[in-house]
Amino acid sequence: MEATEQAPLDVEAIRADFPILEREVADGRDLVYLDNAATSQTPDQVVDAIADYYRRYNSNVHRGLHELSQEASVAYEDAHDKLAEFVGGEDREEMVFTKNTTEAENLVAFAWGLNELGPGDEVVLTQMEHHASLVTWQQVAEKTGAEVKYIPITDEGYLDMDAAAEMITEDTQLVNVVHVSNTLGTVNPVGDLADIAHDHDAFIFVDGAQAAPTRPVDVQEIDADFYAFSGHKMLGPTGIGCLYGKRHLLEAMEPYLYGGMMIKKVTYEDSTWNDLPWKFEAGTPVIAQGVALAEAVDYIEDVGMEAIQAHEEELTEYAYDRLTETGDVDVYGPPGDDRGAVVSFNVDGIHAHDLSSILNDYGVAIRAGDHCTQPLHDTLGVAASARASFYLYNTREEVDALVDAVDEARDIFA
Amino acid sequence: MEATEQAPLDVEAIRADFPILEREVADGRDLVYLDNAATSQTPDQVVDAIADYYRRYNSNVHRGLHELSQEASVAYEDAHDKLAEFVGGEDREEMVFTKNTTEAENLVAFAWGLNELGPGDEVVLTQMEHHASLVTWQQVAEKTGAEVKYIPITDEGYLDMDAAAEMITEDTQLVNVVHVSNTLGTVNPVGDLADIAHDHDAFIFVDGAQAAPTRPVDVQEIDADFYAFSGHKMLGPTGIGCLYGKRHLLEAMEPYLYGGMMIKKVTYEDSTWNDLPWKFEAGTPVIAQGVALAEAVDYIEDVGMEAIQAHEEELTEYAYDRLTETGDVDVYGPPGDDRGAVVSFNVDGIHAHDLSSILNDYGVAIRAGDHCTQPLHDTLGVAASARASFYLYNTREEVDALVDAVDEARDIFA
Amino acid sequence: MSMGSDMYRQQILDHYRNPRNQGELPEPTFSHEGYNPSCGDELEFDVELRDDGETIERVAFRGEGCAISQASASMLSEKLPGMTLDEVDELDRDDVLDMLGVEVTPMRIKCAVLSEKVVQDGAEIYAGEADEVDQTTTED
Amino acid sequence: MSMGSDMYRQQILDHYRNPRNQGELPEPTFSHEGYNPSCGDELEFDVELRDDGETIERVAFRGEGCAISQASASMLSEKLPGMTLDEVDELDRDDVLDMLGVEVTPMRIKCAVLSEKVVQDGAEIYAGEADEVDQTTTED
Ligand SMILES: Cc1ncc(COP(=O)(O)O)c(C=O)c1O
Ligand SMILES: Cc1ncc(COP(=O)(O)O)c(C=O)c1O
Repeated sequence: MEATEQAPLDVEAIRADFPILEREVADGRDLVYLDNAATSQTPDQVVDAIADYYRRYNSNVHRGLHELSQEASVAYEDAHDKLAEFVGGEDREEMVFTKNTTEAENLVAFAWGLNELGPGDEVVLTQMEHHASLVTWQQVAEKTGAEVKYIPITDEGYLDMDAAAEMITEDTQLVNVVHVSNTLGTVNPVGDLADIAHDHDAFIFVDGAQAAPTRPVDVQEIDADFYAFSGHKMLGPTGIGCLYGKRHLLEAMEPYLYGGMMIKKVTYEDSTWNDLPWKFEAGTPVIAQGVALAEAVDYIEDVGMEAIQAHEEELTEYAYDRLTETGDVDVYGPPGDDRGAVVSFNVDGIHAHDLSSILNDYGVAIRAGDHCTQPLHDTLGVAASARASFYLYNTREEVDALVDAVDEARDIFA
Repeated sequence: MEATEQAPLDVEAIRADFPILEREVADGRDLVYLDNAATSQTPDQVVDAIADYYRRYNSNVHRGLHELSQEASVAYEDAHDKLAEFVGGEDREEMVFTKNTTEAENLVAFAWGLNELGPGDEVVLTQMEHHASLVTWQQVAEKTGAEVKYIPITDEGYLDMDAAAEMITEDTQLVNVVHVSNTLGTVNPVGDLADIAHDHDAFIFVDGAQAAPTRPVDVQEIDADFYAFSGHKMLGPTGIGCLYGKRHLLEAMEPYLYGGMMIKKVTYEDSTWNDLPWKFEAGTPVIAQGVALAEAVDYIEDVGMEAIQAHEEELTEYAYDRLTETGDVDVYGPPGDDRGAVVSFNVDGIHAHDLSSILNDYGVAIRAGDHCTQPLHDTLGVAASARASFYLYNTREEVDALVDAVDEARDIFA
Repeated sequence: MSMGSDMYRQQILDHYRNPRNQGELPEPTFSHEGYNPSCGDELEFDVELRDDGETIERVAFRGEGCAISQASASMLSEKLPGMTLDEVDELDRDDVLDMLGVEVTPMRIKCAVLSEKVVQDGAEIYAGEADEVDQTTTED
Repeated sequence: MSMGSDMYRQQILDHYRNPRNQGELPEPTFSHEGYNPSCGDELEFDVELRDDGETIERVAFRGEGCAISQASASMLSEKLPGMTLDEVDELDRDDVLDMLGVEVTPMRIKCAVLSEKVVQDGAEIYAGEADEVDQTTTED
């Protein structure tokens, strides 16, 4: 192994924190979990943080004046600070906890989009947007009379930045771009897009669902107005997502959902709203999930985000190379040395779903389908693809297991 | 102890399942947790179900074709069936998982209210609604031009049913009523209100946040169109709520949030929606929380809901009697033998927040404030109240501890 | 849990590679299409009835998708001629799985039964027993 | 964690029961009100400056709420006369807690500091250094 500045991951030690990776599937095969872009596994430290919450200080927040409530409140508020800091935000006031990335998109679409957009306004997306943003802005446009445009992709799966520069105009109110494509693996130049958007007084919403778990993110460097990601894709629990928003934008926005916690004063006639971020968190919030996600951030920071990224890049390139050794595999998106840790592909003559069924028999868990990017698949000219995606606990041996299982499928369908 | 048809709870055995109840607070006092209406504690069985999920079959649902995904999907779908059945619904298609009761209210408000209400339409609430429904329908009314009316309460804290019969008219589109008041403890005649609403072709939304955890609920018997409750108030985790809706209503409704999972087909131009209940669950759902909540239902059913209710009624009446022994305590709401397991009160000359601070020193955790019913508190003529609320693991000794601590507060403020 | 590879027996692969009755009928009594969102499978069946208005004379189908869905359509197209609509209505999941002759993993059941559902829905709509729907879908 | 009952020392209770400087000033230089959502505490302060436009001559307050918030307002009202607005601006949480002379539990800090925040915000608005807001609030 070459000397690198970055100490490599101790993958064996990491795997010991993830008991699920010891599991057997398909009548006795070792699980090879390569579906990380769908959801990541959860280390014992995070599971223990959840159990500790319920066994020691579970309570509603902001509401009681007793000690349990105080402890839960402090932990929940601190989790906001930690997650804000994790992506370079200033503090808790810029960090709203949602249910998932999808809800973060909808929050901005409802609280800002429905109130501010109208005929003549444009929302610029990309052809590789996830349904979370694509369907949301499409429907908001339909309701408001605004128009949605899609920045096209090149043959190699990059964004066509010339087209972007032309499509983003004075009519553009928002640019919504996926930071790392969950299908193509493309790492988009979100900072450049932010500059173009801001030159035209448009906001930029960056969908960081695949980026935040896998590389250092700095919303201030990007100059992102909004940045969203999901806990369950970064070693955290299901049921929590994060919306970073610039403070002055969140302050100016109408609330999203209504109820307790998000209000200041309520009468039978009218209500006023609470301060950030609580204004956007109606009802009893995702307390245990917030505490657990903060623990996941600790785990990631202990391992080191740069090391995680380097490990993933190495695995991804290796997988890309091995999968394309034979001539019958189409891999979608940029070359293996310039992409996030997802590799979507099709093998000639084998439907992706048949492939994944067979892979499952060899213990290899991948995803097959459209990965919530149906229109992109239409653009690629396929109904579905198989997708392998990697995370910090995956190994080269697991890539080999994938390639071997693909071979078995070839034999069956030969 | 008298012979009852219903075997009494084995409270000691139950308490052994809740390690948090062994906790010490306030420098060495035993915790006396009487803030159950805010959030309930979580038994080991539920915590173990969460840990088991993450350690054994954590996966995204509906999306992979691998074994983990299959297991997670089945567990998550079965949880819908279980929760539907828990309140008398038919099956999963009538059961949508949300983040909490508040989101369930907002779901109907957004997907139905914003689309269907207009000037001339009326939404009838009660004076004792929680902010979850009160603020939500107030704001939807403001956006749509509809009007909100409040069924008044009697001096004893019951709904004024004569007024209700007059206020619900042909203009009424929806009646939203809290099943058990989280402040007054009033158990509302939701079946009668449903009849009145239906006589006028209005829908009825029942807020069951305090009822579903504490008594048998049958939405078909009530003839509720919508029924909502929260996992964290019924031994389940934070981050999950339940919306029961009649199938044909949910089918006819527009979607709520947009994104993956809730769609069927997506193009760059348009989208179609998935079947129930997934149409209303956008993005990666609350998988672990669904699994855990199903486990909480198992726990409740093992203990027996009728036994839980009987135990609570006994404790509530005892607490009511003991708190009113002296003449200086105002308890709000109906008599002690006709209410849910909440007792809100004020002690002459002691602000509720001062009271709760002092109680906390004696280990007694209650809530002080407006309990998310600010307008009701205005009606009661107080800014805040103290609230003790009971659940299956509470004991008469804990009620005594409450009363003793109130005495100490009296001494301090004497 | 059964092994997924067991699904890909020779018979299935044969029907997948060489689908029977693929194409269109010139004068179908009714046609109906269906979609399985979980695999993106699409199928459209044409059905021609005998003069009794009851018995299937011929069927043809067009489709795209995974081996399970397409082989199932091909095998079903061989089985349908001679059956009455009532008999079609009585077909259930087990009949389809028997017909396929392999153990279908739970994740793939929807692929297997799509063809049966399309023909049943088409027949019901034709008989006026069901509302017109553009497309049958298996739940995602 | 400190004991909450320790908060209710005689001095606090005395100020709560017999608030000093309660009422209104006939000609306040400025007035400002505040609200603490967590306890529902309300306070309104009137402040009269000396001719130098800098130094506080007199204050009066009206309010409703818990013992901590009301005692804190009463004690602060005794401390303010003679202070300049700059000195008021420099007051921080610790000064208030020192003034109260008890250990305030974290849950009740907002009650304790409401009076200080109201006067500071009022002074800043008066000096034109802050935007006009109707009401100061401690975060819920
Ligand atoms: C009657 C009632 N309705 C609604 C709610 C809101 O529940 P949640 O905060 O879980 O959304 C509560 C609890 O706070 C409640 O008691
Ligand atoms: C790029 C991208 N955006 C958005 C999402 C939606 O995330 P979630 O399902 O957690 O809302 C995903 C994952 O599914 C994703 O990969």
